[in-house]
Amino acid sequence: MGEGVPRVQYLQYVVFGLVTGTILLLGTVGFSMIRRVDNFLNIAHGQMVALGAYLGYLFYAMIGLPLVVASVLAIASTAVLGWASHRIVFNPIRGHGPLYLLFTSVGLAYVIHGSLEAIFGTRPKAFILPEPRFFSIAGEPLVSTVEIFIIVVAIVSAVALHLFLTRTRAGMAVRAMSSEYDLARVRGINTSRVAALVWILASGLAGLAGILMGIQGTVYTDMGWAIILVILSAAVLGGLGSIYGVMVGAMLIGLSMDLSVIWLPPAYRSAVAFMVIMLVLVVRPQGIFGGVSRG
Amino acid sequence: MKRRREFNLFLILMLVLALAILAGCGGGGATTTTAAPGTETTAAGNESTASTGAPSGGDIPIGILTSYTGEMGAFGVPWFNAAKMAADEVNAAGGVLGKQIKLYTEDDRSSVEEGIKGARKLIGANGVVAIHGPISDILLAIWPIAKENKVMATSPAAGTTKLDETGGDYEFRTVPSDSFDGKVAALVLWENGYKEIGMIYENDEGRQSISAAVRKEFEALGGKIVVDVPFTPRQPTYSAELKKVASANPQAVWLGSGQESGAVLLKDAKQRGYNWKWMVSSDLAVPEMFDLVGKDTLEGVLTEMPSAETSTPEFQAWAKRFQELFNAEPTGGFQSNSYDAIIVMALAMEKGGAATGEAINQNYRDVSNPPGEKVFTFKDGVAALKAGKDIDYEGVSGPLDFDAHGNVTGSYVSMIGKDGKWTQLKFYPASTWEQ
Amino acid sequence: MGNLNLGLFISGIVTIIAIYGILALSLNLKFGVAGLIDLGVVGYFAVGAYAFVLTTAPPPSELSHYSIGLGMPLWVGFIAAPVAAGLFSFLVGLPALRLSGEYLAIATYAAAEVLRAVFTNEDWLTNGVVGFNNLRQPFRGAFASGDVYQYFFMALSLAVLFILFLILSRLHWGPFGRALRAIRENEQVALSVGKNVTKLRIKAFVLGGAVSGFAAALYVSFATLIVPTMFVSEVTWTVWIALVIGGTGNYVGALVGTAVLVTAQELTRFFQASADLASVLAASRLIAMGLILIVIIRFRPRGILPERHYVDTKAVPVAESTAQAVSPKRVVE
Amino acid sequence: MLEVKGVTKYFGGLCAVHDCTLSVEADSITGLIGPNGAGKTTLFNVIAGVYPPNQGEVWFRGEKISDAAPWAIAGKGVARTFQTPHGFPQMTIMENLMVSPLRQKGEGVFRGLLRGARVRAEEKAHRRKALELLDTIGMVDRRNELVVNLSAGEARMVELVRQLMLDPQILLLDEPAAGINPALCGKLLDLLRRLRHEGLTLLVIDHNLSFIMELCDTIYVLSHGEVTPAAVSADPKVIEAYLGRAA
Repeated sequence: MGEGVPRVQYLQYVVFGLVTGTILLLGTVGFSMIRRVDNFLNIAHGQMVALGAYLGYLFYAMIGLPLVVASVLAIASTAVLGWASHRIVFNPIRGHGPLYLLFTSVGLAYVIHGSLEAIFGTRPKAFILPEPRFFSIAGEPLVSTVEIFIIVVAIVSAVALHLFLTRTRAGMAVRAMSSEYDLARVRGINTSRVAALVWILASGLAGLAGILMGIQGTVYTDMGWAIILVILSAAVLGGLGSIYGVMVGAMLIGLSMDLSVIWLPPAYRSAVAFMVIMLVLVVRPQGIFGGVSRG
Repeated sequence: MKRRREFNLFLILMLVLALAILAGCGGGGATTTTAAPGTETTAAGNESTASTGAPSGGDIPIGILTSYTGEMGAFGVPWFNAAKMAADEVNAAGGVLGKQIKLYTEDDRSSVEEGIKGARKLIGANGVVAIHGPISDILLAIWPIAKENKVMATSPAAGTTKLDETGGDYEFRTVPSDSFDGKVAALVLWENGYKEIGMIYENDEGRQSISAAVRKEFEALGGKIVVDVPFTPRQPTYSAELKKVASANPQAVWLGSGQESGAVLLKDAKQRGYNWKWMVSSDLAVPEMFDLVGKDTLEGVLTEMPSAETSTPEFQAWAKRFQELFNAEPTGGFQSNSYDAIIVMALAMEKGGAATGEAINQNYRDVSNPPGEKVFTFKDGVAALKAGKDIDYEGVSGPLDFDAHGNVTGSYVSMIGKDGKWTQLKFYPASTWEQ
Repeated sequence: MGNLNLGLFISGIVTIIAIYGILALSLNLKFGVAGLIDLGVVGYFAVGAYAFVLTTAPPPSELSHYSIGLGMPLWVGFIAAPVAAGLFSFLVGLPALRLSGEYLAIATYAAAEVLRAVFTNEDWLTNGVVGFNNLRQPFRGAFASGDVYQYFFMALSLAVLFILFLILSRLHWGPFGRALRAIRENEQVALSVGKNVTKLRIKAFVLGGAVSGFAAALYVSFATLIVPTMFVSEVTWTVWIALVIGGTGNYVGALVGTAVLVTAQELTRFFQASADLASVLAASRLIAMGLILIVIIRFRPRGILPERHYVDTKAVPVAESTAQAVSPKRVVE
Repeated sequence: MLEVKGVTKYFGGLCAVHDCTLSVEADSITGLIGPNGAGKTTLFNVIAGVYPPNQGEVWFRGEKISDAAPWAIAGKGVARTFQTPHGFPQMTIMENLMVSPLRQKGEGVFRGLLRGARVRAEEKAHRRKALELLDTIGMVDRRNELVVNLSAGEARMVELVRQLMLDPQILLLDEPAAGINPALCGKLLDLLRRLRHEGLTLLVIDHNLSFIMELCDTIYVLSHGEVTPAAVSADPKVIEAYLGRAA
């Protein structure tokens, strides 16, 4: 350790930011896809992250499956539950307008949160992984295997999502629907099937984000509320509906939160995300990369 | 006009509320005997003692107001269980003044507002003589209501320094004030040979007052605080905060936090390869921490907590009973403190000859402070009292000697993580803190 | 054997209903009437509460961290709370009200969260996480018995609620409320009839904020202490859920929703059965709250008491009424 | 009275209105016709201040209004109706009308609360006027119906009288006859003519040729974002020629 080279220290904060950002990215992309396709802010999306983390814990730590198998199962179950929430809870009230959908999602968030507490109890949980190794530069531990794992998984998922969206018919239908709902319908895209696909994808990604959060830290019942706030910030920064915009937004939020510690008291770390969005909303309401008009 | 209809609706609403209140007042003096079926306290069984019906004739209602959900949600059940164990033992020994203790419980959701509502419900609808269980902020909020209604308010864990000089009247706590906790932590660190430490702690009331005490005491001992980092609870990662600590290069690091954040932080540190000597606050001195972060991470980690000497036969006997009842480690997590609070209450009522909050308030010092015959269980205490002797209850969380403000000067143990368990390192009797 | 005192329990619930009712009134003005999606309810509430405490708390002692404590009479606090809450609303509203819909929602949410971080971390202002306790209560000295005082405080809260209800209702049916509803209904058309939409929105926003300041003053007096954890976003959601259940756009509905929600939550206390299940039941309260919200929106989206419409029943001058003979038949599209 | 000088408006890369110049004389009824998508409504929105023009200016009674906010332009006496007459859907017809008058004193928080004599007098006067206007379209008895429940034609009539509550000097009408049945259409024509005689200037958009020609003194043709440079007299043949050429 010792008094390291300052530049290396900065680099380390960048690594932290990348980890925070990539996990956030997975959570935010799905959030903004749902926002585009069903046109509302899905507050329950944060609970999908928590759900993924708890299911991962269930399969990995409680049942004892290998991590990869447990993760796949958890992601799949989260995806199915997300789809079910779309079918059972949100679809029937589509006509009520975005605000009622938003409040329904708040209701759903409470239901999921309460269910997690009832089933798993209020004690925090954690994934116990083999001891990680870390790589050092100039004597400073720069990045650990766990962190590399998280970043790689997140980037691979993001690239896979990109390929899916650009190279497959279903993916292109999703994109078409995200950008022009009515147009997509006119062009004969089966909007309800595409919407279902979006919910499955979004919830699955949220589940993955939850597992990664669990691997990195602990799994606790309030994590859904904590993460949705940061997801909102990242989504706004990237311009709510633009899929690639929010990816960049998530990375920027992650970096700004972790880099802020250099200058600000760490206690303000989470507030930094909100200061960023307030600034963005005041200066450029459509987000940095969004082409969406405000309102 | 519609406006008038709205107004009428408003009046009806107010009227309904008023009627509800009148009904409430009317019912105030009545003694109803509709206890919820199947929830009676039984001395032997493992059955629950919580109930929310009205008190039945011969029972002494005591309220357990604690956090089953929210930030402190992890503590509610253990505290309740420990209190229940105490109540069961009291009842098995013939009860207090021939009456059985009956526990009613409410969730305060770790929130001041819910705490107030829960306390009002316990006092108003259950007629409890004492409320036990809340953390500092909530204890402070319910204390005036309790005092007004001659109901004792106690806590197994409210360490707030705000009560150091003000509590004592219808308020006592079986945990020493945070200022002691900090003293112990500083002393343990110093005695283990660390001269330059870093501090990292959650930015909340409890940890802040402990950290202030650590700082003050450690510097008084001649040590140096090289870095001081408060952090926001419930973040997914604390890498950046740890980096701050690392750049100051401390010999050891004191961590004050709850389980969630503490686990994230310890794991993060491990992942980053920071092999500091850790000393963690007593919130983390629970067996569950080993499940959370793995036993390797906690190997050699120091902690301290208020406790009686754990090697005594009395403590061992209690620990065994606890283990049998709940299949859980009795140490840590303020379970012993919760147990003791109920025993002191029962003894105080026995001594006062009345099952009331007033009796508890007047006698809790008498039964737990010297002089008097040292007793370790309720049964022995009652026997001694009946024999006309003065008693001094020695609890499982310490000697339980209360000052004028309801504070205990606790005895402590320092512990170290070893092979997936917290093991006692050294016992610090209460006399350590005199002067 | 303790004495039952159901009045204590019930007066507590009613006081909480009154305090949250005021918040619901405030939100109904902002959202139900003016259509502004404000997810920062707890922010103005917190500002009002701290303003009340800082104006009335005694000057700081050596041990405390805060630097302001004006030690003024409580009535000053009751003025300072709404003024400060209104002022903060203005500061938030000025930039945020340029945004609409969900962007406004996110901006206000963010403002409240940043504010809580500030209240938690800036010891010099708020005494940080330690906060203040042992706060004075209004007119406490006039009552020998705390039991009687509970009823007085409840009555005081209800009185404040009632006065604010009258004020807001009167505004609602007058030109001010009409203009706000018009903006909510159609911003473009409201602009075309010369309404300065931004200015009216800011007025509603500030007035709503000030109203919640009264709730804040009562709240901290009721709790007799203040700590930043009292001002978490759950307060915002509770008020929103109460309003959606009760009926947006209807002030009575807002109060009914609050009463229903709080009472339902308190009634669940009596369903508790056993200790091992206590935490499960505590969690199921969250589930119940969520389900109520989902079900209400699904089957009764306008709430228990939907918005009412102004009905003009005054006599029409004779000259006009004769004209109905020539009124056209209803034209079918 | 109203001068549009070289107004150009782009949306993204699309030019909706190109270098449009026209003037509306006081006390006249001026028509603006053109096929769908010709930019008529965009031009209206530019005049009403909804969109600022990319180029050019709009002047009203010797005052430049193209940089003012829509509500301020309405306040100067320029009223407009909308192509889709939603109005304030969840408010009654009466309230739709009562909301309109400019600079209501009761819109202040304190005056609205106290409702002193002046506010009451103002309300009374507005109500009287609203009833009169409703009478002219024969809807006095239906004044407590919600606007959302009206048929398209009724809504259009309400839209018109709602804007008349503003006491405007010029009224821009966006397809006032669309969706109105022939019987009502005659009534509408009578009303518009009467309004002109009472001193109101009108600028009317419609693609219903016969309606425009029956009503207007002067007609402009707008096609593909460009307005014909000069006013054309209301000669059917000329119009047809123009439209034929444009189409």
